[in-house]
Amino acid sequence: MSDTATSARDLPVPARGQSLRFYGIWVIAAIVLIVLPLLFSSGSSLTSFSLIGIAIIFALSYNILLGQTGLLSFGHAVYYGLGGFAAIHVMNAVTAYDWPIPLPFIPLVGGLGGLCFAAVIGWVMTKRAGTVFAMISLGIGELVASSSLILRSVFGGESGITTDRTALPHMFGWSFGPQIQVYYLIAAWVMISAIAMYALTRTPLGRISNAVRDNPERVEFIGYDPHVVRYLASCFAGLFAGVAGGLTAINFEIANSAYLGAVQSGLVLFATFIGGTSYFFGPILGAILVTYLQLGLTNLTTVWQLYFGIIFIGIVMFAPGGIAGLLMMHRPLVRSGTLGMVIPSYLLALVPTLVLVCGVILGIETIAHYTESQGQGNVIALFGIPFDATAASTWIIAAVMIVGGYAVARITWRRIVDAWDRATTDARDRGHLA
Amino acid sequence: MLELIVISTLNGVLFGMLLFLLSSGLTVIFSMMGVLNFAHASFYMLGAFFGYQLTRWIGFWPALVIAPLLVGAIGMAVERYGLRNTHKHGHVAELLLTFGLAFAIEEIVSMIWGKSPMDYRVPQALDFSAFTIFSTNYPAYKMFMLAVSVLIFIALLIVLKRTRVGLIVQAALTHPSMVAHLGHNVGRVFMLVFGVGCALAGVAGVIAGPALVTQSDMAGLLGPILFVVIVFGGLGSLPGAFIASLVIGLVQTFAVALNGSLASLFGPLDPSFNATVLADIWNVTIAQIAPILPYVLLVLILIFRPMGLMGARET
Amino acid sequence: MRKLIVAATAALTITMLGGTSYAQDTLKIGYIDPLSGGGASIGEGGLKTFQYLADEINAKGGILGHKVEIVPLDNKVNPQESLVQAQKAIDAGIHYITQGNGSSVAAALEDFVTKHNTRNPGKEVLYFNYAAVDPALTNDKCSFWHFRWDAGSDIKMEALTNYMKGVPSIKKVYLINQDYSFGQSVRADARKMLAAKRPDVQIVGDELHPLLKITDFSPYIAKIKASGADSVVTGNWGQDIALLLKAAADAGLKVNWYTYYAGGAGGPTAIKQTGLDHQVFQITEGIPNGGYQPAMDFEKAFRAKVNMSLWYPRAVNEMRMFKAAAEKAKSIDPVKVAQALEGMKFEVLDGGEGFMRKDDHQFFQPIYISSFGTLKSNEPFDEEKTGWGWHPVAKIDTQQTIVPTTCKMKRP
Amino acid sequence: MTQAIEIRNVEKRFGNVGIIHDLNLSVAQGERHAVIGPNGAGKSTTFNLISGHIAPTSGEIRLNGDLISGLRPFEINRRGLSRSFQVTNVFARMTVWENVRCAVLWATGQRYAFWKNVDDLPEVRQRTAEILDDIHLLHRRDVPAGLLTYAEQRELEIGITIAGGASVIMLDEPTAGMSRAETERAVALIRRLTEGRTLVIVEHDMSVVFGLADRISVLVYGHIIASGTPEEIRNNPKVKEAYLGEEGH
Repeated sequence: MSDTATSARDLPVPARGQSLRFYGIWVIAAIVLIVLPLLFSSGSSLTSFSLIGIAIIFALSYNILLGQTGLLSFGHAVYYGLGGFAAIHVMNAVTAYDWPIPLPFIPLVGGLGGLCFAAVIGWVMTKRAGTVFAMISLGIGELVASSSLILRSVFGGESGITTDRTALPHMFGWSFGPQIQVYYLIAAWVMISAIAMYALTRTPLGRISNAVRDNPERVEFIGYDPHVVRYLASCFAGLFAGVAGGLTAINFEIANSAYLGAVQSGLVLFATFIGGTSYFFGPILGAILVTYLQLGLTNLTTVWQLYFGIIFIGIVMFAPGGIAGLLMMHRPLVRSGTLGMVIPSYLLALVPTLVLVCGVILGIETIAHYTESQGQGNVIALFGIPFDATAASTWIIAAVMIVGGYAVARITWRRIVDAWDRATTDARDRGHLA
Repeated sequence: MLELIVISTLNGVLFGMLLFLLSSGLTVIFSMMGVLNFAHASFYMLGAFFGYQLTRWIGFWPALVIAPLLVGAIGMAVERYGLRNTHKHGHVAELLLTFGLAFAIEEIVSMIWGKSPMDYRVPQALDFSAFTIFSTNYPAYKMFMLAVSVLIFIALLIVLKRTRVGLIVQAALTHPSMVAHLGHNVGRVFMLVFGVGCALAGVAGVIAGPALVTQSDMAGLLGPILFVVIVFGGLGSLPGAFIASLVIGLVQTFAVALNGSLASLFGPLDPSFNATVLADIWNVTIAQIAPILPYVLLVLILIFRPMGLMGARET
Repeated sequence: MRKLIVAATAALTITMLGGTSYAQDTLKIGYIDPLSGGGASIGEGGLKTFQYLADEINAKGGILGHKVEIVPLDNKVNPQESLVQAQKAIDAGIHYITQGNGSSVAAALEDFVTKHNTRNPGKEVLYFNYAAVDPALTNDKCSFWHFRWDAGSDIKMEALTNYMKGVPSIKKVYLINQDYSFGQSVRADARKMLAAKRPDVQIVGDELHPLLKITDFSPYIAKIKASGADSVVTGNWGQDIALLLKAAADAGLKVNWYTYYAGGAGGPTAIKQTGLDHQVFQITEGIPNGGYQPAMDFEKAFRAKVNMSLWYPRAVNEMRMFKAAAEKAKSIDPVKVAQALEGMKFEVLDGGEGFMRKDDHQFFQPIYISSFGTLKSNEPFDEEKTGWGWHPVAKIDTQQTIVPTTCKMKRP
Repeated sequence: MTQAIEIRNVEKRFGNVGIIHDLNLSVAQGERHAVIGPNGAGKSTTFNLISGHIAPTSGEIRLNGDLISGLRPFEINRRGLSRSFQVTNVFARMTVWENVRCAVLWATGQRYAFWKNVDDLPEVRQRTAEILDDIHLLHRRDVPAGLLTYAEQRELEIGITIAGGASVIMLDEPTAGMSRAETERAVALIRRLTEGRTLVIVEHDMSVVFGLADRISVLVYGHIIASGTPEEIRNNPKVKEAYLGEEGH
């Protein structure tokens, strides 16, 4: 799904195996989505899967901006939130006036809500690109979030607007009361949206968006107005973000101003960037990981925000392609069969790196507990081992692990670089790298 | 009425100058390096917390000098070990780095100092009222803030436009290789610029800390409005930031002073419109929407003058 | 690849979210409040309070022999997150949840619990609200499954205005509130009730300002000053009250402040800084220096063990009353406990009788007006190590706090 | 017959500094026209003015008789004028194939279509393949443009410029930084690709200029001091004095 991968399909006669593999991925994805709740059927898993599904659509929609068009937005949650409110209002209207609209179509309403707002405000926002666009999106995000508290009749103040999803006309005899039914609804929309957004990357507009991302100035000299391209891209991003918002509204049966806020915008940026913006599936990985971290990490540590920050900084500095970028780096090696040359150095680096990571975690948790609890409840249970935050030994262990781990890890990292160089040289010799 | 106008003007200028104190560092970094430092408000927060801590240990005046230096040093470290490596991936990557940094700094601060507000007080020497106008006292400390902001503005203008250092810095931005050939270390120039920008935020933090609330969420509260100021003023323009700060400060304070709403202007709305959007808009007072006015200004300036008030640089 | 990752994630999710098992004989109460981020200090305080209360109950043999356990669940004051946590709690077999911070969270939870109980008969969940004061929770949105121990903002205003009725020196009142549902209800109630009880009092200003967005309150102070007000009534909390008072002190404004939340975390520190000695008043259901011996003993023991002052006397009432109701119903079944709670009378921590009104599940209790400043010799408790503390000014009896409700309760 | 490009009394000032003053130039249909002049004479500014990159302070520019001064670059491009850049200006993260294909899209009427599969457009594919074949980059089609060699990037630059099928092609120093052999190859390429079209070229290499151009204009300090056939220019005393400097004396 990378640029290089798709262009392989541009060959005058696309290879049959290629397209089979291509459709195969989607079919497998669909099967996974169907089977998942059968394997893990507890209420919490269903809730988690539902949230992850929504996060996937949201992150993919964000990547239309960031990855495809090169627009860094700090206010993407505006579309998501407005989509959610549109969905809630229509759901309430359907209930009140007995319109014949069943629940499964409500996300579309959310999408239209996001699209409408993008169509109106997007023209102004997309006048500028780059860092200016980022600041503008931040400002617009604040504007809408603040206004939502003033326009009470629409946004319901800070307590928001509630609805009852079971009151809508039923479809296939499903009431959508039980979470499992909502999960399948979300799963269906994940498939529809993902396919639609993938298709979008393969249209003339999608390709021109890439060109605008790479070099907006040059685009003007091949007949395209980059402003229009950015505008259209933001409309599509708004549409799918709205779908995600509509699904959230169905899932929680409530929409409130927290949907529109900076936290939500920040999370989607995290998910998309950590997953990787250069590949279509990057944001999917990111959405799964970040939602999972958000649900799990917050119960394990109170300073989860610090870990988020550190992970993010690490990705920006050392792997700007995100997780997807890291994975895809290995593809030429896999193809040329030289992957085996780097694996041993990875394994070797794993041990000291893990020690380093554990040291950092221990250090952070120790400080956090030391300052937060002042005097009581100092025992941290980390990896099942109890540590006393006030004991000097804990601090020393953490320090030793960090310093020692780093010293050793550095050596092993150099080995990785060497091994990597050798493997890529081999791969190039075998004709699998440009 | 006169009373309200005079006092609002004074308050507006005071608030505007505080905004400028904050946005000057941001603008300096952007105009020199093209980097938009998302973590700028976090450096401001660090300044406030360092200022608070050092004030307790060694007093306010030494803290006013040392805290910004510390913040500047942290800023230089960030440039040296973070931004410099990210530079090759472009300005958006740099912006993202500082975005992550803002998260981390906020959490580290609340880890060390906790989440409650600090008891950070105005120094004794400035804890009196400077003058009284229409029976409202003006604390000497606010006058001090005003003086510092004006001083920084003038000093920055002089340094950037009139001194050799400023010339080298500006040349380093446009022609890095040429400047390097002339024997200047471009990397060090950038590091210093970033450090100075952060130190300016640190100064703002030390000074604003006692006047506002020193708390671990103070960065998030001021961050967005700072970006409005610099976009409104024109990215990278110091005079632009100065004017924008004043405009936004005055607009906000005057809006608060006014009680008008559409309802008071045109009479109450027909009750049949109750609980509609129209009623919300009709009855909202200007004072209520004061804090969102900067964002409205942002949208307006984008429609009519996308490069900002004094902006020249197209991005 | 993707399948692998999804599967791995799912497996991890299960181990992390659903893996905890609880002993059958414990009675778990899900505590859903912020434990990370900006509101964490408040949430931690509440958690310690509830854990202390659970220990107190367990020391006396628990509830009907069941050991009480508080399960902390971090909601980051986000309604959606709260619903996820509530779902998590329900999956872990929890039938009682308690929450306090944020009316938006409360509204979402109340709605969620009601829907859950309708859709899952036999698996009912009760929601005990100890601090969210939006009147709507016991009026338009009222639910059989929701009980509130804190006085709604209208009740507090009823108490405050009943106090003001007897203070002739109050002549010009200025209202300044945060622009959201709570601030608006404070403002509306103040106007309505003052007009009814003290028609001679002039409302010289009525301000709504955006929530947690103002960094400099001097323009507002200028307006208050220009209005000639002698008293200000405000529902502001958090930094909005701290900054407001700070700006007032800077400008030398001399008025009396009638507040809902000046005593919240950080508030006492801010008041001490401004030097507004006994000019800031607070409306609460109990105060440390109230003079009622059992309450003062409790406060002393609590401070000694938990190292904080008792922010939530209502939490004490909540937990003790829960125990009483379960014992009355001879069951910990949520439906039976709920029925037992309805209309129940109870001797509150700070003395005097309160009752849980059956019509809307609002608890009514005596309300105190207190002022913050230098302490008298018989007032042992200060706040946040400032050396200043709350001094009782007036006690409003339960009967003086009763307000009507529009609740049309749907019972199972 | 209308001129392909007609520039009348164009002036461009940046603040108080006049870069271009009283610029007059006309290029006939099908003509190969070179603009030469010393460094800083305003050649690139002239290109930027014609292509819409910057707007003139005063004066008018016509393309095939239509007024285009003040229009945006994409509007001018849609009217049939395409330009290349002095510094390589390609879409670095996209493949060679995609670079050229993007340049073909508008001309084949795809506009901002989001309902068509870009791989499923026979006309686009056909033209892209032809252009790639023309610029000898078909074998590098799947390589990201950022990874090409310098000479290859220059060829791609030309490919993108001509891909839209514009009737007027403007090339800004197409052979800058190339070796002798590469230059010859590039000139042959330019000659072949611009067959039947109007070409305006800025070039420093005089052998390229005199070998390629039908007419030459000499720009000095933002003003055209002479225009004519290579022969006329070679013998023009003003040119000798102003441009060739010492050699003229």
